[in-house]
Amino acid sequence: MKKSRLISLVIAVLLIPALIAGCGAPAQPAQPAAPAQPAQPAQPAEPAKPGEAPAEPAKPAEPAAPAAPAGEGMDPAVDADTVVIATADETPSLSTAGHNAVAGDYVNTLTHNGLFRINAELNPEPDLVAEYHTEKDDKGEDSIWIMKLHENIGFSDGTIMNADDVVATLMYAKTQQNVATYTKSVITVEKVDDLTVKITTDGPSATLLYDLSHHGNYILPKALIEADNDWNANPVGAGAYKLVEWKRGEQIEFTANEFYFNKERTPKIKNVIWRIIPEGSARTIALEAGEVDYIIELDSTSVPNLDANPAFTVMKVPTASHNWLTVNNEVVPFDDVNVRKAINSAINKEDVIEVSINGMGEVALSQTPNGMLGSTDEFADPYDVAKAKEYLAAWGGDPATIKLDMICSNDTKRRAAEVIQANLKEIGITANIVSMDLATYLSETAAGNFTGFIGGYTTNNMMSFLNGVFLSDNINASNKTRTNEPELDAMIRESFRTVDQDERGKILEAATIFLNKETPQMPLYQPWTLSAHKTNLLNTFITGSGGFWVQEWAWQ
Amino acid sequence: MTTQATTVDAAALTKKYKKQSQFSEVWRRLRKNKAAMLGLAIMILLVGLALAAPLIYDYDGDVISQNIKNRLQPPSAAHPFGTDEMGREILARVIWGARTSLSIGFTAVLFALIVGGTLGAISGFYGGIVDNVIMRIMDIFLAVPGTLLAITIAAALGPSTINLIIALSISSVPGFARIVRGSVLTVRDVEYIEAAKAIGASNGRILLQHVIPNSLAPVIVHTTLNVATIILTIAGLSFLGLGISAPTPEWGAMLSSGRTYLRNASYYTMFPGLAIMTTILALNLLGDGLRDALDPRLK
Amino acid sequence: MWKYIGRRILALIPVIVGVTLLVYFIMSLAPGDPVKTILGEQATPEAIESLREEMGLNDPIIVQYVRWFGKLLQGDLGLSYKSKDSVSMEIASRIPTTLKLSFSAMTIAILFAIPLGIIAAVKQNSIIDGASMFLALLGVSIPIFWLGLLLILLFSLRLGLLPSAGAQSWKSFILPGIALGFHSMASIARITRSSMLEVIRQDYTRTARAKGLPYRDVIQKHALRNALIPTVTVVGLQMGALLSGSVLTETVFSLPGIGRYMIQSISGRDIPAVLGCIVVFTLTFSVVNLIVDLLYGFIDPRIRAQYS
Amino acid sequence: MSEDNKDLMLNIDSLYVEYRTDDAIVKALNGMSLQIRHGETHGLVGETGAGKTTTGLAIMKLIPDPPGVVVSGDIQLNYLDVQKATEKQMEHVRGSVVSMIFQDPMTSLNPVMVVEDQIAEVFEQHEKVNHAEAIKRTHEMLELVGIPAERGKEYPHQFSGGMKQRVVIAMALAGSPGLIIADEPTTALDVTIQAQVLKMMKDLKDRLGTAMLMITHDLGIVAEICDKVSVVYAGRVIEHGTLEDIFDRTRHPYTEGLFNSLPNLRDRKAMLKPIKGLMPDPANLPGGCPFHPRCNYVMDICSTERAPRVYRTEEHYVACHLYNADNIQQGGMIQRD
Repeated sequence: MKKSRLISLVIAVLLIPALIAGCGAPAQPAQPAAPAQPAQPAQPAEPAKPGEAPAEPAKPAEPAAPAAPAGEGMDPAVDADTVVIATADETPSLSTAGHNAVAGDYVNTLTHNGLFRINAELNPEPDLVAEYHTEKDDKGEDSIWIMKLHENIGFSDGTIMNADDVVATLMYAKTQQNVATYTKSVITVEKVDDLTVKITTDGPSATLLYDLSHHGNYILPKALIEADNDWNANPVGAGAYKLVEWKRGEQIEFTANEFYFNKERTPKIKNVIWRIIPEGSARTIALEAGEVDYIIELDSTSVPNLDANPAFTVMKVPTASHNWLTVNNEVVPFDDVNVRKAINSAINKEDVIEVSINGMGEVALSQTPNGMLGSTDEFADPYDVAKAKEYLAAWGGDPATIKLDMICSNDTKRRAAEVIQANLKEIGITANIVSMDLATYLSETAAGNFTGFIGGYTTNNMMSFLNGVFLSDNINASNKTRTNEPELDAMIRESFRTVDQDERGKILEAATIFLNKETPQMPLYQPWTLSAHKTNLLNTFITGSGGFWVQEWAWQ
Repeated sequence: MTTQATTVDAAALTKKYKKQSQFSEVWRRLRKNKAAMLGLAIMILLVGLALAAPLIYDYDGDVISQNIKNRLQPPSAAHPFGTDEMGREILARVIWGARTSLSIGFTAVLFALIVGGTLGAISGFYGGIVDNVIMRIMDIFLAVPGTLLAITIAAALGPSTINLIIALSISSVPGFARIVRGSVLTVRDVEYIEAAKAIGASNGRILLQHVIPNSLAPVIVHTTLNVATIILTIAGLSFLGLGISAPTPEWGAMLSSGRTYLRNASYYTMFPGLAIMTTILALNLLGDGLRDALDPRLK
Repeated sequence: MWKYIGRRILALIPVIVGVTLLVYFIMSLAPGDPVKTILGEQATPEAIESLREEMGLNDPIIVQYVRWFGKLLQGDLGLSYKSKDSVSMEIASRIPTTLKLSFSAMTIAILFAIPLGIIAAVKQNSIIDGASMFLALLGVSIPIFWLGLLLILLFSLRLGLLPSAGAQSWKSFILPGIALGFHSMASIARITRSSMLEVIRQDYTRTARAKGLPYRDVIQKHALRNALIPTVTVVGLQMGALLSGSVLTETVFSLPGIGRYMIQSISGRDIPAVLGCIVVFTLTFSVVNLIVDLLYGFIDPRIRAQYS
Repeated sequence: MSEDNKDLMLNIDSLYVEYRTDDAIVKALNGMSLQIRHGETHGLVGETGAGKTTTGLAIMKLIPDPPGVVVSGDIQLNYLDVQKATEKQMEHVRGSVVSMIFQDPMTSLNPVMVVEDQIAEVFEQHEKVNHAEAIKRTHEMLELVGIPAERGKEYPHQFSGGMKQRVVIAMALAGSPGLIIADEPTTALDVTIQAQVLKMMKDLKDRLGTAMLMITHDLGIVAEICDKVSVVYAGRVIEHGTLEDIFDRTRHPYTEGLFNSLPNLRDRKAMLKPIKGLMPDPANLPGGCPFHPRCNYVMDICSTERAPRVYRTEEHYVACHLYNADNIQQGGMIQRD
């Protein structure tokens, strides 16, 4: 009997891989009914060239032929009234001012509106505001902003917005730590009449309109602010949608806000379900199985499979998210520009993109993101090992003495670091990879306890990028290279006060060139925002900062 | 043997002989258990592979260095287990992974055994307040399911091999303390210990010479099975991203990264998974066999 | 009996204090700052400092702990650092998922394990015995998360039968239930078999057969109940394993349960949330153990006699 | 066997039973033969390990399989061929045609079931009565064995050893079987209790007219209760006869040895003469007569050939090479006292 048991044991163990090997063939449960159809009728938009990115907001080509709505094995009953969106991260909060998370920004944008919004070209445009102008203060500077609201803006609880709500909201936002930085330039907010407010800033401000577009400044009803409302339970705003239910960790359900003010932009799909599926391949499987209609964060490994399937459309949009290898500019020898440039030139960024994000991104050469006002690659070093060795020679030290520990807080970063590790070996530098969880990584890097790390920064305008990443005020916080250049600080501050766009562009470009010469960190790539949806979901588009408007989507 | 008996202390000889025969008896019983022998054979093979890993694959060359052109190749003659997303040989990483898992597993168990065993022995032997204090503290540790405790500690300490060993040891200590205390209590009051006390043997001596050898059987069994649990926990922690981090080859971490490629490269998750299962299976077979062999009454 | 229960519940208090104190200190010692985690990469120094102050993180750890424990005594688990919502509420909204998961896992485990164990024992050394014990051995050896991946691969990806993520309907709990329950099933089947074998050899089983009872009745009416005592012990212990396993299972299947919440909270250094989860897990584990002990008494009159 | 089997309750003929384990084959019964008439009390005497309990279990068809295997032989139980009987037939027979009282009352009762339910099962099983009726009958049964009916609601652990054995006896009698196999029913009890239980069994047996197979190693009990006696050695009857035959006209050297091992109350000066050596290992039985290594009268033939039965009367026989049809009547060479 023991013998028979042993034999069955061995057989069973051998059977498992055989069983799974059978499963190894790429299975496509959502294969469209007619595979003979010309492949890819709905070719996703090719990522726009970096320079012209904002001009044409990667709008997917209209599906040429009505693609099969769903393949076999998929839920055939498409509910025309509902769209299910899958996302990786759950918002920490439904409040507008209690968090500063991208995951929260998405849902705030459903339920709330700001005075302004960031349009597809990454510029602020009026949203709740019907018209606005600036006035000169006593110093003769353009620091007074008169803004007039649209009439009859309805909050989702049926009340009508007026200037008091705006005043209360902005004053409230100033007290909220997570978002207070977005009202830093605002000194006073006053009610002029029921529909007009007067905002006074600390001098001319190029950032105010961007700031007012931030979810932290989305307008809330004054009565609820004063009543100390629980925004998670009752997130009343003037958005196109309103909350139905938040099932923590699972999904958030919304339905159209019947009081939404902008009749031209009323939602075409009534219900929105926002499902949280943290794991990338699980999100793809859910899309293929028909459980969800739209994936915000598409896992890059899933792109080939979905691209090949006409039932789904993959959108690859260049983003302003800038990713890099940061070195601590205060630590020897990384305080030497030649060492930094040597490392920068030694990194094969194409390889990094290939391994780290499966090729789904653009090489970043400049110290600041491409596709923004003032972006330029001038004086930025491309991948060139010979040049790297020259820089090392110019430095004069022994590369073997350089100790670089690259902190990585996730697999994507780790994969990038592994490529860099191999690249640096070729110029004689030994780099180690250190893993840390996100919390430790954020604390340690902010405190300057590192030689290097793989990191990134996402923003929608050059000013706030420069401010966050390179302004000396933000050392021990977001300025992790610990760059401390008064000349640069002055340029950044000047840009803030320069309302004229051309003028501001010149300053920002000068700052970028300054940084490219200094090379405080080693830019790696700007990833594409990858998203995917059923091809019969129309009017989907994504801005360079990853924003989108669900209310404009429609089922075919 | 008996011919030398005249020149050797008879008592010592008897003792030695008794020990030997006890050992050979256990071994005889174990050898008859085919499943246990299979487990033992697999373990010997795994330990052998782990030790010989550097001879088979070069760590820097094969295990951690990448070869992007070769990424995600399915199993073939050139790549018996296929390659991963960095183009590394999965077979090489699985073999080196054995080294990682086994060394951490054994080290952690050893720590836990020493600490838990000592605490349990002290607790059982002295009784009273000492016992009470130690066991109440152990109760606190036992009140949280072991893996959860390990997860919390590992997460708080941050991912590194040492921290992982600490987390795993701490969560295993109470188990050992309990087992050792239990067996100490059962042998503590047996007559020969009374006798040893009567002839004035010190407590330490009694503990070392009488109590511990007699607690061995349950401890050996628990140790074997605990290594299995710990290896499983290591893999689980690494899977959650709280254990061993890349590029160190570790089975759970490999499963975690392979998960992304589940769809088109399922072999990637297959082999580390099989490796974990085989190891745990072998340790369980061996542990069960040892239990039967060491204490036939328990069968 | 009530006195016994009361005593057991009282004994829980020091354990909860100990466990939470332990975890509080571990979490406080951990590198990483909750504030920086909440504010993210874009945090400014002022925002970090004022948020620290607001959250009371500048006080000594022991003060923070006592403050937290004071709230616990009032049944309040405090506010989550991350969401600023009540931890009790956060946990309460996730408990149903974890309960459904554990329940389906335990149901699957018990439903298969006990018949399997009984058949294996009754047909000792038969092929059925060998097969089921091999299955059981496999069960204790296979890592939950790997089994989970295999199940997703087969049933979600290849066959497209069952959902791979989320907690949308009862169907969502089948695969996680199997993945999580398999290990427990194995342990329970093994113990059921061995205690059944033990019981079958007992004199009273022979007496029952000598009465002329059909073998099936002998097993069901006489042997099973006696064999249940060790089985119930293992079921209780398996609850601990299920709680631990739920962390992995919820991660693999993207289930919004307490396990995953705890992992997220740990990585966000959200100490109140972690402590809340630990308290819930510890209480559940202890209560299950208490129930197991009471079940002994229910099953075995000799043990019942000791309680009163 | 040319006997008239009509009034036989039980007829076992040349039964061979082995226990086959990984280590060895244990030959428990080696040609066991036994006849019991209706209403008769039959003593089965022998040392521990002689195969007495196996005989009892064989009759019930309850030999644990594995490892037990009935190699050959017949068991006729009241016209039923036990070897050929199906499990279903045996379920009907057990408890109603034949029932068995096991040695240890402490472990013979299910610890998690109240006593009356355990007895009531017999009524429910064999008389197909409902539970209430079964309980009523159970209470009568309990009173019959001297236990107050209300104690039926208690669990076995609340009973003393003697009480438990009464419960077991009540259980065995409940189905009014034609044959009760009592396997050392009093061994585990205190001496005073032994006597009470034994007396009760005897009374009940007489009252109900049941045949009984009394398995025991205690010759005192045999003398007390039995009509016929079979002496077993190494799984085989080596001497059989009426009580008087065995006690007063002992023939076999082993039977003689058993008697010599008893203290003699009538002559306390007489030396105790225990049988030399030990029971042979049933896994490794000596060839020929298995008793020969211990026998004081051993001859060459004893180690090579098994002894055939030699009849002294129609009832009384021995299996021993010392005897033949001629000398068996005199029994001259073997003397007791």
